Amino acid sequence: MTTEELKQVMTDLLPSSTFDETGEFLNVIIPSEELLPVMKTLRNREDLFFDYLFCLTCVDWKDHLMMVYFLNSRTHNHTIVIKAKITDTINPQIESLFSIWPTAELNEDEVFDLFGVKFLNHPNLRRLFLEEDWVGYPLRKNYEDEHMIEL
Amino acid sequence: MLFEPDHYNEEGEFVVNMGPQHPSTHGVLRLKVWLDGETIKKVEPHLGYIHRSIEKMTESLSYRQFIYVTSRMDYLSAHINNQVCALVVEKALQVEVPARAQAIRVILAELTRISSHLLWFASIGLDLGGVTPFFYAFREREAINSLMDENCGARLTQNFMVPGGIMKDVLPNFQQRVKEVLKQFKDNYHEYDEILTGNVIFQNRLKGVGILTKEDAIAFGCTGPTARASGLNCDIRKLYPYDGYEKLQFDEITSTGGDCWARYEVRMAEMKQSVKIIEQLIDNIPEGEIVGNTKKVIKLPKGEFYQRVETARGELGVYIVSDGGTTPYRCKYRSPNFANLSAIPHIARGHKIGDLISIMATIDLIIPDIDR
Amino acid sequence: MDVKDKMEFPGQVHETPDGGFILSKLDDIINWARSNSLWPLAFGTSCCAIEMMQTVNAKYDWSRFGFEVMRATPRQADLIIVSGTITMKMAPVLKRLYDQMPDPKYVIAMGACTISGGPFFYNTYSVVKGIDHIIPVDVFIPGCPPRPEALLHSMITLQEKIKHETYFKKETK
Amino acid sequence: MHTWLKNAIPNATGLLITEMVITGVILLVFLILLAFFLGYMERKVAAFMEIRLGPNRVGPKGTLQIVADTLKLLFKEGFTPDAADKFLFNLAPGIIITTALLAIAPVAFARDFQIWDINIGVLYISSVSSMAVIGILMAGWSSSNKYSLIGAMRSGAQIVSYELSIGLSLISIVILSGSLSLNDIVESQANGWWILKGHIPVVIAFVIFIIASTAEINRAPFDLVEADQELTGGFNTEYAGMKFAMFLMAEYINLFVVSAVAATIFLGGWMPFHLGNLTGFNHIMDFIPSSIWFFGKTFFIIFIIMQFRWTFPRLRIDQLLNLEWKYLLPISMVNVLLATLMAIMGWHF
Repeated sequence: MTTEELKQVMTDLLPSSTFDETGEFLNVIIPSEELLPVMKTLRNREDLFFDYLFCLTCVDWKDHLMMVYFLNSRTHNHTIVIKAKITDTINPQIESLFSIWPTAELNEDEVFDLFGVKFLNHPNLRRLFLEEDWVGYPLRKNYEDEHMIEL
Repeated sequence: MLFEPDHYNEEGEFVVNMGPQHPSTHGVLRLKVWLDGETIKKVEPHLGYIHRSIEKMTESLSYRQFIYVTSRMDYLSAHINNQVCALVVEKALQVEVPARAQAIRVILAELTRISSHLLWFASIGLDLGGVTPFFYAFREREAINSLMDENCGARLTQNFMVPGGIMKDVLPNFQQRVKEVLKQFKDNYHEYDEILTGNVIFQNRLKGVGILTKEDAIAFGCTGPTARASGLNCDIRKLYPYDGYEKLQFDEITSTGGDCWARYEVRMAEMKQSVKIIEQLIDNIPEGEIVGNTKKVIKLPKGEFYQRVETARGELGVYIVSDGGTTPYRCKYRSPNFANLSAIPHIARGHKIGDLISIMATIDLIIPDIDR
Repeated sequence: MDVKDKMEFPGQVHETPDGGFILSKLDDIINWARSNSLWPLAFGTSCCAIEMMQTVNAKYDWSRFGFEVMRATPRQADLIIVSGTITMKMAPVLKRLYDQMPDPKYVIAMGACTISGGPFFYNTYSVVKGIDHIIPVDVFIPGCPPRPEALLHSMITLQEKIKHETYFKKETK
Repeated sequence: MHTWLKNAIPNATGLLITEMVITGVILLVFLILLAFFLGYMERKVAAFMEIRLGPNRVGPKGTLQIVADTLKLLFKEGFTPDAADKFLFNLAPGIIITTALLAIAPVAFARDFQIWDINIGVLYISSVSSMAVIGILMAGWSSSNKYSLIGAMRSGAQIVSYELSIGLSLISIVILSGSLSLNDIVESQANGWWILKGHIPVVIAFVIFIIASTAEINRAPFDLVEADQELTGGFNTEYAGMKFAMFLMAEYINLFVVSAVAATIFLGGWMPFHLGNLTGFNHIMDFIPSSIWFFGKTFFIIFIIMQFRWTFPRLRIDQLLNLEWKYLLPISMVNVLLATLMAIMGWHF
């Protein structure tokens, strides 16, 4: 599918989604509550069939957190970027995608570790890289650490 | 058993920690393994023993500097790691890379791929208990490293890329040296087959072990030789060509077995394809500039950029969010090993301890690339 | 502290500068054995480990000096070559490995990361800035990563250091 | 020497004890030197296989390398983990090295040069050598380490299974030569070694014996008990210093013992190379001392077993047991039947 068709599909699917086409791929920004049903449709519908989640990360925009999901379809070979906006930065929460793509498990652990986003219905949410008793989430912009020597 | 010696748990399972210091984990991966006798019931990876906060560092490095930190991520594909960073900056700035720089980049990248696969060959022998292949493979690796040393100034972490091209021109005898290295590799290739491929014990250790189906490979996001051994066409050099790969003739090696043996065969055949690529280029390196038109201080336009390359282990992506400044606002590396690792707990279940070693050896993990 | 002042030795004691002829010869033999049989622990965290493996290979071949036997278990190792970055999470493991080794034990810090954190000195939250914060180091090798020749040189330097150790000799004050 | 001692010490018991002590000391010194030599040989064979030089700095051509290693291990901290069962932990290396030493008693090193001429030598060797598993189990269990425990359990399964094949392959020669005494077996090869006589059961038995004895002494490709890459050292993970050196020494002595037994039973031991009734040729061969024949054959087999180690990858535990129970054991049983048939019909010579 071309970018235009994907845009049409996404508008039909979720009228509240907004688009951003500055980058290489089509970026779709959706509210975080709608994530799971949208993703399920994207994964399971025959003409979309996004079976390959190749990058999952988060960006801290100071006033909100943005989950970024890069989806690709191995059969149709089209790519889409889904962004879910989490406005609550104190106690961010979002649905886990483990049930759709198993690769999300470790990726979500990583995001939880470095950004503090809690994933609901995640099978084994833990700090992946840092010790369990680590204070703070290092990739947040407001992270402070007295041991960190800044250039 | 170096960590958390919790004995039999409530269900009567025997829990063994492999790692962080364990000879077969190729670094500091820690796998918590639940055993029933010799049979594996569950595997849980514990990471972070070499988490060096590269992504946080990158946020304070300029676009010229951040390339070189990535050499330390997947140090066996150091050159290809640098390439992806250079490519993403070029893509954002829309800089044209001179043809000469592209050709040299590709030659060095393929040499890196060969040397990386050679190290994998060495370590698979070592992991399965045969020490001798290690020395055979390192003989050729040493030749490639010396070549890198002469031209780039470093043996392992070459740091030869700049945004827009390469840092220096290669030496005048570069072509001749590359041909020597390739000749040595091709002359000795049959020895690898003789010592490992034809060995019955070795085949029995790998055949039918750790089967990863095509569907699982997609679902776990596996890429590189690991996924291609399951029949998935995922070579970025073919799907999304960069640096002139579209002009080159080479085959994407796939296999349908999905087991350790298929992964072994795919990697062995890939080395030959890399030789083929280099042979096409080595006599036709164009003359001309080596660096495109870039400014001293690079500022990326506001926006988000994603670029992927095929390293020796799979698809490496870099995702850069720029706010228009001289440093990235956020940088994320989509590491091939991280995704490949997530498949291990799934495919190791029900196998023996010895099979876990085979699986880890054929998936070929580089831990600093997982942890970053 | 000084036992000799309180206890009288029955008989005559002839003071010699380094503990007498036999003991110093025995010392030399022990030091010779120790310095020529350094068994490293198979321990590598990152890039430097690859250069360590290159040192094993046929071109550099550290087995010539008797470093051949790489032991996987710290109990049987004499030497730990810390090859690669040590992170905050790895630091307790490294300390534990060091503690598990029986005496005498030696440490080589290989590469810039182990000396000071190297390329990961600034703006990182998880890297130990030099392993001498955790365990005592005998020989440092700079480089990122150091060449195999540098590793061989460091091991020969360590051999020389061991040859001046004392097992029986009195400490000279 | 016996008569000289008899004159010096009239008391029979005293004589016996003195002789035993002298033999023991000579044997121990000999075996320690042997273990040194085998260690050096192993490294040089490894270097030869791996296109490198091997030890060459310590002493002339690196010959003192193993001496340095042993001295170092001797002066290293002797270490017993807190959680270990201290009595068993310290006893295990002793047991392993004792069984290794015991098995050497009936082997004839040269013509009429034997420590103990026992008339059931074959039985004695196979029974004593299988006792090593007790030491390994003890070491693995008492270390209170999970890797050690897995290694010890593996060794239990492995050694007990392969003991069967060793026994059966030895029995086929016993049937053909008609004696359990090692001396008689050597004598029966006066007109040609068993392996060269062209009997099919003997060739099969020889191959099985080499495979099974490699497994019995836990050498690669059957070194699952130690399996560095899987178990970081297996049963000896927690051992340090001299106790570990005893394991190493026991490994080399075991290697020597099985090679010596194979040389004695299949290659004629100290018996020179004889060809049927060619008296002239046989006389020339007799001029070469019998000890050279014995050690030549033994080291030939040691070299073969060392080459295994540096060539083959390791087997998996289930493959290891399959190999024994599904292939080696049935083949050796059929082989024994075949040998019996040959002996009854008188087809052999």
